[in-house]
Amino acid sequence: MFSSFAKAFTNLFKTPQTIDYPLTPIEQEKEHRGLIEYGQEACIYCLKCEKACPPGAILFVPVENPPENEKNKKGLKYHYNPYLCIYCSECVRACPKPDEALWQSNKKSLPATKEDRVNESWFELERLKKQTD
Amino acid sequence: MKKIEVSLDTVREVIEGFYEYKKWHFLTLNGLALAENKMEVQWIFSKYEALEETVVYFAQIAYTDVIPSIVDLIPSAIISQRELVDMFGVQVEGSEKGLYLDEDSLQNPLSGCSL
Amino acid sequence: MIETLLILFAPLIGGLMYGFERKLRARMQNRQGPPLLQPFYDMWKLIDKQAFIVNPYHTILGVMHFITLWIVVAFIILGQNLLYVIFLHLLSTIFIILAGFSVKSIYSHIGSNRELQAMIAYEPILIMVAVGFFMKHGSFDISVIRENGALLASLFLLFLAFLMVMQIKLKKSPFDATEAHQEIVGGVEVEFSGVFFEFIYMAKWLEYAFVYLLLMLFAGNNIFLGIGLFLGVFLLVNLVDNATARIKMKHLLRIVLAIGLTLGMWNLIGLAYV
Amino acid sequence: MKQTINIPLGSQHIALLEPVRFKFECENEKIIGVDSDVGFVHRGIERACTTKFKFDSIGYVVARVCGLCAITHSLSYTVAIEKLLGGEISKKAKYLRILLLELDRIHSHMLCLSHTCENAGFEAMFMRIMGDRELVMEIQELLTGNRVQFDYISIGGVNRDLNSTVALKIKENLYEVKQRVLGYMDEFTNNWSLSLKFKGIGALSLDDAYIFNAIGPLARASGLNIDVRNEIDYLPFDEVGFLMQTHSDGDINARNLVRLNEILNSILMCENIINGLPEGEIFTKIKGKPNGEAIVRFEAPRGELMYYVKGNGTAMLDRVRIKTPTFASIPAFSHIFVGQDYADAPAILASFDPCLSCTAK
Repeated sequence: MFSSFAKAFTNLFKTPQTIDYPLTPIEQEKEHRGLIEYGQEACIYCLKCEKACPPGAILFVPVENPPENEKNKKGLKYHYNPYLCIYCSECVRACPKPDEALWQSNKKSLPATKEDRVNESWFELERLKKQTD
Repeated sequence: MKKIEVSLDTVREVIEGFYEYKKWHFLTLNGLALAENKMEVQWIFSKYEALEETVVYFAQIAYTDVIPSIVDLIPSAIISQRELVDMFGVQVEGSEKGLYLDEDSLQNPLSGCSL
Repeated sequence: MIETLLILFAPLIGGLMYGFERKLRARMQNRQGPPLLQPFYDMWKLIDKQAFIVNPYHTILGVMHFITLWIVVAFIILGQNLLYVIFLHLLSTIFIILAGFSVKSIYSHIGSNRELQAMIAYEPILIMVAVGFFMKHGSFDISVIRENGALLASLFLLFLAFLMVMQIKLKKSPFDATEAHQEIVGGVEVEFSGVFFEFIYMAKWLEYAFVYLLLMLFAGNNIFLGIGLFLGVFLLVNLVDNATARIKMKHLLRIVLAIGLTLGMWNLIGLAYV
Repeated sequence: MKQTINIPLGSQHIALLEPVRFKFECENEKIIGVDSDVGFVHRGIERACTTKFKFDSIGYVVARVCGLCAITHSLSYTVAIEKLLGGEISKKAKYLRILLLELDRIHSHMLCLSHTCENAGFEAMFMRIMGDRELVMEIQELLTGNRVQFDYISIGGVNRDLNSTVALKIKENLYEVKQRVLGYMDEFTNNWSLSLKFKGIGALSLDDAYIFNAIGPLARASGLNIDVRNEIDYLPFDEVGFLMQTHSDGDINARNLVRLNEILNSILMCENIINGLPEGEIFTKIKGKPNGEAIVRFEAPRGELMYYVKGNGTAMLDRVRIKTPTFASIPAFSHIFVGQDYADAPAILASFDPCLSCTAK
C-alpha cells in the first residue's frame, strides 16, 4: 500500500506515459506490417498473390483497354482492398518478384468513409471476377 | 491418440468404468458430420501429467438418435453437450437448445443434412 | 456581496475542483488526463442527450437533492448553525436515497442500500465534530467558529476521523462502495439521464464544496492554515485513492465505526476532562 | 413475499466488456444461484473453416477467434496440419514459436491482473499494469510487425526471423518487465485493501477443480498440476526452462500469484530462447493435402486449448473443432460464484480471465 502511495506521489513529477495523440503523431515502427503496395511495371500477372490471399483482398479483373504491359495478356487490372486486407503478407511471400511487383509498407490504412465505397464497388469487382472464372 | 468405438447403449457404462476423476481429464464432446445423414460423436479424454495420452471414444449415429447424457459422471460435460445440441440439432438427454445460438440465427450450422 | 457570489458560483467552484482532481489523479497514474474544464464539457454534452423520466418522483427527488445541497453550502458560507447544516445535509442524502428506491433498477436499489449503510457509518462522526466545536466555543454557529482560532490541535483525533468521512463523501477508494461503478454501475445515479443527470452531477460538485468547507472549519480564523489544510488534504485524499482498492460495505462499516467512533469519543472525553 | 433479488451482470456491463450475461440470485448481497448465457455473438468460425477457406489460409482465420491468444489458436491449427502432412519443422522455428507464445502469455496475464485490480476498485494499479504492458506490446510489434494480430506462424515455420537488434531490445524490455512484476508481487501480497478483496474470496478446492475439469491458472491456483506445456511433445518446452507454477489456496489471490509466477517463468524462458537460439532455417516447405484426423492441445494463457482437425485429402477440411479454455471452464465458474458476495463478483469474474470472443467462436 505504501509503495503505491509513494509511486502515485513520485508520478506527479514524471512526464506522463500517454501522448497528445492527434497533435503528437505516433512513431511508426519501420518493420510494422502495413498496406500492401504494387508495382505495375514489374508484375508478370502470375496471379499467385491473388490465390494466396486469405481474405481475398487482391483481385485481378479484366478491363476493356489493357494497360501498357506486354506481360499482361488477358488484360487484367490489379485491385486491392485495404479494408479487407489482414496485412499477413502471404501475397508478398507468394510473389515471384517481391520488392518490385508487390511489397509491404509500414503505412496504416485510414478509416474508410462513405466516399470510399469500399463495399459496393468491391462487391461489383467480386462479381466480375466470378463471371470470368 | 487412441480411438475406441462404442455404441450409444454402452457408452455410459464404458465411460463410467473408464473415467477416474483424478486421473483423466475430460476435454470435450465433439461432433462430426458424415455422409448419408449420419454423424460421429466423440468423447475426448486426456491423462493428467502424461505425455500425449488422448483417448477418444466415438460412436456413429443417425441424427434422430438420442445421445445419453454423462453429466452425472462428469459435471463439466453439460457445456459441451449443449453446444452439440445447438450445432448439430441432435438430442442429448437433459440438454436444451439455445445456449449458443439465438432463435433467429441459422440453426444447426454444422450438421450435414439440415442445410 | 462576496458571500452571495460564492453561493451563486459554488457549483462552478466545485466543478473546477473536480476537473483539477481528475487532472491530478491522471498524473498520479502516469497519464495526461482530461482538460481542466472537462466536467463542464460533460455538462454541455449532457444537454443534448434525451432526458428520460423514469417516474416523476424519482426526477423530483433528484432535483431536490441538488437544491438542498446548495442550501447546505449556502448555510455554511453564511455562517449558520453547524448542527442545522449537518442535519440538512442528511436530508439531502435521504432525498437521493429515496430517489434510488423509487425506481425498479436493482443497481439503484443496491446503491440506495449502500448509501444508507454509509450514512450510518459517517453521520455520528459528523455530529461528534459539531459537538467538539461546541465544547470548545459553547456555540454551534459557524460564524463563531470562523472568528476564533484554529482548533486543529485540540480536535486532532476528530480531524482524523473526519478524513475517513471525506473519503466516503467524495466517493474515493477505499470507501467508495456506495458508487462502485464496476459492481453497481454508479448506484443511485444509474437511472438519471440527460438534463436531470446534470443535477446529480452538479450535486457531486457541491458535495466537494461542502466537504472542503467543513474541513476549513478546523483552521478557524487562520487563513493560511486553512489553505494549507485544503491543499494537503486534497493531495492526501487522492494519494490514498491511488493506493487502495475499494473495500466492501461490511468492512467499511466496521472500520469507520470502530476507528472513527473511537477516535471521536477519545477526543470528546479529552475535551471534557482536560 | 419474495426472499431473493436477481442481479444481472451483463450482457453489457462496465465490469466486463464482453457479451456474456450472468444472472445472480442473491439474498441481500450473497449469491445463492447463478445462471449464465454466453451465446450473444456466435460467429460461426468453425463452419467458415470448412466451407469458405482452404486449409492453408485457415491459420489466419482461427487467429481471429481471439485477440489475446491469437498466437495459440494459429499455432494449434498449424501444428495439427503439420501433423497431418507429416512434415518436420526446424528447431529454430520451434524456438521462435515458443518465444512468441510466451510473450503473448506475459501480456495476456498482465491484462488479466490489471483487469482484476480494476474490478476490485483499484484504478491506479490498473493503469500501472496497463502502462507497463506496453513494454511487451512494443517487442511483439518489433518481432512480428503487429501489436495484436501477429500472423507469425505459417505451415512449415514462422514468417520472420529474429535479428540481433530486436533480440537485444527484447532482452532489455523483458528485464524491465521483470522488475515491474516483482513490484506487483509486493503490492499484491502486502496491500491491505487488496487482501480484503482477494484473500479467501472466490476459492475453488482441489477436489472441485478435479470434478469440474478446471484448467489453466484457475486449476493451478487450486493445486491441480495441469499445464499442457508439460503434456505435449511438439514444442521443446522442457529445454527452455519451463516450470509449472501452482498454489494451494485456490482464491483470487492465489490465481494472481500463479499468474505473476508464470510471467516470471515466461520471461526466463524467453531469455533462454534468445541466448540459445539454434542456427537454421525458419521455414521448411511442406507439401501435400491434409488427410486423417489430429488432436492438438496447447496451453493458452487462459488454459488448455484443443484443436481437432479432420481432412479428407482435398484443400477443404471436413471438420475443425475448437475447444477454447473459457468455454470449458464455465461450469467451474458458476460453481465458484455460489456463496460469494455480489460485491466480489466482478473481481472474481475478472480473476477467471474469461474470454468470450473465444467462447462465441
